[in-house]
Amino acid sequence: MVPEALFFSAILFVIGVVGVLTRRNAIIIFMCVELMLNAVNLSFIGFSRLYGASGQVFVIFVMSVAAAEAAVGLAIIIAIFRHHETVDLKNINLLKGWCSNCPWPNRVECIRLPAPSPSWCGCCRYCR
Amino acid sequence: MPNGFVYEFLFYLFGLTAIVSAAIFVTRRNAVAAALWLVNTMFCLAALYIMMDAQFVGAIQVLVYAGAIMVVFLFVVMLLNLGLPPSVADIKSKGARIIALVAGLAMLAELLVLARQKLPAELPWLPRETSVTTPITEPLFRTYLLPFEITSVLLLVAIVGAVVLAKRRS
Amino acid sequence: MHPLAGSIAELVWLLPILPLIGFVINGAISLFTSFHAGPADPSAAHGEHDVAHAGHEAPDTHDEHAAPKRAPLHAIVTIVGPLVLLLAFGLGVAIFVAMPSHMATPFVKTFFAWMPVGTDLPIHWAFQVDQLSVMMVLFVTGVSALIHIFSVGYMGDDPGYARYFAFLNLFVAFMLVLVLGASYPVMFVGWEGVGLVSYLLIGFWFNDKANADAGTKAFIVNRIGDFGFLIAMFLIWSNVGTLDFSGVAAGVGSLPAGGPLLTTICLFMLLACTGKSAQIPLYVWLPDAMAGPTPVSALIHAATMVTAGVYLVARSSFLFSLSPVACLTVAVIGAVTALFAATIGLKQWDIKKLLAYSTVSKIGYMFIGVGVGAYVAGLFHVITHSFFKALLFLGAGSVIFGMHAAYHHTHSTEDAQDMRNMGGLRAYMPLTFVMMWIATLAISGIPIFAGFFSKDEILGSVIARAADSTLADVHWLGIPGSAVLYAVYVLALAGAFLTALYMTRMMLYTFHGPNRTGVEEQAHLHEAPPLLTFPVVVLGVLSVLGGIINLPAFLHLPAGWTGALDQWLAPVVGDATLHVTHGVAAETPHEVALVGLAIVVAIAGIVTAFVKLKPAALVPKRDAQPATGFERVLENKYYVDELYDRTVVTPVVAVSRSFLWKGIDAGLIDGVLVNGSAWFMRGLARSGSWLQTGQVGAYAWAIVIGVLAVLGAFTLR
Amino acid sequence: MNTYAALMLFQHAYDPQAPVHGAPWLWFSIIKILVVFTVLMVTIAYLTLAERKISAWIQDRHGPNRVGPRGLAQPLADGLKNIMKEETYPSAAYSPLFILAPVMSFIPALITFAVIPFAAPLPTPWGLVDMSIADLPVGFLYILAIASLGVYGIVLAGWSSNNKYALLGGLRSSAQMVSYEVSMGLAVVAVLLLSGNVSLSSIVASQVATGWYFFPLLIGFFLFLVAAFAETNRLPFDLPEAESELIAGYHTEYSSMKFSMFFIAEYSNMTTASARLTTLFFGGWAVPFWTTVDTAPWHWWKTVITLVCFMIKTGFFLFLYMWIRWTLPRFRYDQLMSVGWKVMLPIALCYLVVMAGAILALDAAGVAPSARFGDFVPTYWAILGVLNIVLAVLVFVVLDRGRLVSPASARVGPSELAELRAMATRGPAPAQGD
Repeated sequence: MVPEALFFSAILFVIGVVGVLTRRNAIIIFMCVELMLNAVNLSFIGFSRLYGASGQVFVIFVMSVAAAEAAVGLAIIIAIFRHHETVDLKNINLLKGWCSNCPWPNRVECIRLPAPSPSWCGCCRYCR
Repeated sequence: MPNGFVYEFLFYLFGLTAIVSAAIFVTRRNAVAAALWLVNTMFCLAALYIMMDAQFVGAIQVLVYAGAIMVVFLFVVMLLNLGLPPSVADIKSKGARIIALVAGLAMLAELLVLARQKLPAELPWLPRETSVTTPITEPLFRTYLLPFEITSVLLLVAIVGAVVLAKRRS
Repeated sequence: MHPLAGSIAELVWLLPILPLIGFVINGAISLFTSFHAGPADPSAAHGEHDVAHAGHEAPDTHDEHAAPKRAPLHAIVTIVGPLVLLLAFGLGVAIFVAMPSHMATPFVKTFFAWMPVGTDLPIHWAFQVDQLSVMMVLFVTGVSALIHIFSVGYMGDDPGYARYFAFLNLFVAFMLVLVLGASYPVMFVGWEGVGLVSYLLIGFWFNDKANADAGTKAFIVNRIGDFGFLIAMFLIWSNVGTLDFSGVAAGVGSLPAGGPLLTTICLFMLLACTGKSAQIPLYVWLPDAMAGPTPVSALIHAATMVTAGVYLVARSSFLFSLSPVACLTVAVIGAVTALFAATIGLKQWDIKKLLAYSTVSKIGYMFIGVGVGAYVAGLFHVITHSFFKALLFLGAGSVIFGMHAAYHHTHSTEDAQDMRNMGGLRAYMPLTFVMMWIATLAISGIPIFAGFFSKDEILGSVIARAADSTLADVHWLGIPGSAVLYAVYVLALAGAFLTALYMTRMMLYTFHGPNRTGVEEQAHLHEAPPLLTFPVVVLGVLSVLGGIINLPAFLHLPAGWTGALDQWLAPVVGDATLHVTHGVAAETPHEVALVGLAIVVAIAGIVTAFVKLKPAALVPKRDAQPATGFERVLENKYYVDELYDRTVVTPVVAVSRSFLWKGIDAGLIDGVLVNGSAWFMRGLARSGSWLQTGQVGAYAWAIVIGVLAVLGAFTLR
Repeated sequence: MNTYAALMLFQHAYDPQAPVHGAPWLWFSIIKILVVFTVLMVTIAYLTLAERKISAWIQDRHGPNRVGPRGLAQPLADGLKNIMKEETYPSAAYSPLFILAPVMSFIPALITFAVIPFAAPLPTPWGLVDMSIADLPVGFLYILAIASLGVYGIVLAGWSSNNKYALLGGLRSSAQMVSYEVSMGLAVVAVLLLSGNVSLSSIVASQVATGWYFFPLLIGFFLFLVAAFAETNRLPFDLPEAESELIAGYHTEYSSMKFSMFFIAEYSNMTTASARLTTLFFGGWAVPFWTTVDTAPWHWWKTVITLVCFMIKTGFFLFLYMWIRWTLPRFRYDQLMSVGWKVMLPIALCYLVVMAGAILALDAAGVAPSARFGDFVPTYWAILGVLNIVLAVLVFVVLDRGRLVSPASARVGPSELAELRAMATRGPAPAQGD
């Protein structure tokens, strides 16, 4: 039954990947990641049928990591939601350093500007 | 070793149910419904684990994933009140979906090619008399003791991190 | 089963640990009270007049205007500092007592694997207890204990009192590691450690740039010598395969005796010795080291650390005795240094500098001794020298102490160390006067006193080796070895004459004649307190009686009285000594005549000084005329420092400044490598930032594409 | 080979003490499922009556006494009424989950019973039939896992009703159950330490051999009891349906049979929790002081006696549930959470460490190493019991003094009180920050 398990695992993993690629809701993407982890767990269990119980131990580790990840990740999502009132990842791009509709998409120039202008988005800390 | 028609039938049943549930989960617009389909997938996976002689892992799969992690997901969804109404069209455009599907299929093809290797013979099933937790104690508490202990630290860090992140600053 | 196994010698690890504990305690006190116990600020502590004393010590004593300010926790430091030394000395004595009268093999106590380098070089942290190391331990801890006691009185009012004792204790700890180490690397730890502490103590009053520079100079010059030590160690390891003393002694026989390899090893070791023991060409740091407190000069630069070179040669006697050429080099360097430093000593006015050159000269004698293969004679001189030179320095310290106190009272800016400002101190410091004369007679080689026996044994050995030894059989730079040895003898004899001369000169100018200190100051000149005079008296007694440990055979004393040190050290250096002298005990021809000659020379030196020098004609420093002619050359120490400055320091500084700094550092490293790489990376990052959209989806796509590529690569494999 | 298998079957057929195999096993399972389900349903129906009767008794009144003799047919009437009433579907509700929610709260409560051994094995001509529906090798973990699923029904009911009271009830319930699940799981790990196995039948067998775990694991039992009350949303922890605050909490929008199913779920949860308490701490079906009944060889009368014994024990805990419901007031929500996280969880963790240490120490000291699995050793049991009593005294008397359990005693600080009073006079204070 191990080849079948690996087959299921591959399909589930790919479904998780496609989910991550096609969704924008942070929580759903999170769930897709959990699905991918589960797919990998299935592989581990399949391999533990072939190579011994260590595979099950890895599954236990994956589960604890997933639990930790869920705790922290959901806390992050709550914090983001409080700030942005949304969990749509389209609107969450602070990693870029400035917001997408900022009229001054360059931090240096942003600092140099003399006074705040009403047209600024106010979402990056230099524009605010 | 439980083999034969019933066993295989159930194995395929659970596997296919898991896949179908996962597919439905990915396509649901409603976050709560999606989460429930994912729970279903996890149940089926727990059944698969038990059918592959990993009963302990099957039990904690239900306990941890379905009973704890997904409940927390649901909790957050409700806390943020995201499910109703489906205001955010959080599925990307058709073009993006098609490209993602193509990439997914490519990955699936690659994975299946890789999975077609010669596998060694399966190990014999455990005799019913032994406790199901016995076989994983040896690797868990001897071979991988250090990772196990580090996991506890990780969980502690996660707890503290979650509290700090989610705490409302006054 | 070694006879010492299970005895008190098992506690040998405690010997360096005891002073180390003292270091930790005193160092902690120093650290935690650092606000008060910083380096003495001469201008703050002594008003304007100490500015002129730059380079000289300035213990803050007898300030009549304010109660003397004691450093915090003064009492603890006072107790801990000397106490650990006394304990260590006691332990050393106990080990000495426990040792059997004749112990053929050393007792090596291994504590732990220190630097195991694969299986090729298992370096253990091990101590070796044998006759040589026990002897060194005894005199190091004994003399150090006395100097610690002296320091309690001398440095009592210094703000850095705790720091001072911390360093002093640390020094003794390292010195004990040096003498106890059972292998070259362990010894090297002590070797480097004493160098470090020397640097710290010379620059003890580091607020003054001259003091700090003197410390740096000592450190750098020592490092040059250490380089030789390292090379020698590498050569030994690559050729013998071990670095333990016993292992090297056993393995060195397989090397060609007298061959270039052994000579090279020995010469590199000699380089190390010249650095640590202040011999030509690396002696220049020692006179400058007088910038440190006087007890430091006594402890480090007269009694202990500078003898490390002699100890190294004696410890490596199994190497040196196989290489006659290297031995001759050692002897020649020692002889030349002895005479050279003695001539400089003739014209020094600074009492401590004079003693410093005297030290250089005397260590030259020791080098002659160990160079000609008379290891016991060299070590004997080490011990007696440590007695009388420590006595001289401590006596000089008492004098300076008194002078300084006197000048301090009158707020004078005169130099408290210049002999032209002294004179006639006999009346004010009778005890110091007597003790200093004892030391002078001892160093000059007048019979009965300790220096006489040790010096004559060295001189006699030179003649004995010149007559018949492996050294006499080889050629040194084309000159027959025996000729070289006779020349060494002549040089040493000349040095002995000069020694008597300049030491008597010092005594005359310091204690005899009229007093030149000044009328007002004479009222404040008086004997040093008992805490200072007690170690001086002890050392005086030892200077008189020190010779008893190795009386020469020609005195025909009853058995057991003569040659005690010879018999004691025979298991350690006996083989090497015999190897040099063709396997038979050395016989000095015309021994009594030679001894007589030496006595005559010494007395001649003293008499010459009394006849030629007129203390009454001397004027104080402020009125003195600049010297002329050869005197000026001597007063300026043959311009060796200037020579080194021109040939070594200036070019190195110039190259560093123009090429290394401006070219390599500022131009290449800063300009091209550091800033250039920053520019490069900034450009790269700018181009890369286009990829960073901030959209998680984009990153997920990047990951997926990467996974696809990796899996694809696996698929195609 | 086939002959051999046939012979084996044959032998089994005539050895009533050997486990039953093959097709008879399947039939027995089906029979057991049907019987247990039916009995459970009837029990639950009459538990509603019992609840009302007991409450009447406690409050000194009569309770239902019109339908049937002494009101015994009241459950039938209630059921009929619920079936006949109109089903309401709120227009704003998310109907798929609205319908699914009662089912999802009902099923976990029932299927937990599958692993609980409710009587001694029954010997039959086909072999020995386990008196549990499925004696899973991971029975204990199964209980924990299924118990953790009970929250879904409530949460989904609350959310899908699209009613803010219902949603609050659902949120409260999910937080509450997640919180107390941890303490519950930790509290019973001590049971595993003593029994050395996770299958429930072996836990019962160990208790038969060595004595009930109630005494040596007193604090663990108490923690489990409290957590069980919280898990079943019963008073004093019935926050999700707190009538005075949330109207009826998560089932505000439900009517007729769907509402009834939540009630059935609650009572079956109670039953299951009582059965779990019985099994884990009170020896399951074991009859006290009558070893003959509790051990092989089995006989049908032993099965009957142990079944009765099991029912009595479970009934006691059910009575305890009702007793406490009419005795203790409801906790405030923040008190509930702080008791769960600040009191229960630390105590459970420390208790686990202490017990594991004590067992290790006893093993090391050589106090009857076999006591855990084989024999009844009074010394061993007494030591552990006394340790528990000492710990209980420590926790409740020495450590507490108004600190440890104080989160439950509703103390409000002066500043908080002033704020509340200000709110009462002026309306809600302006939102601060954020």
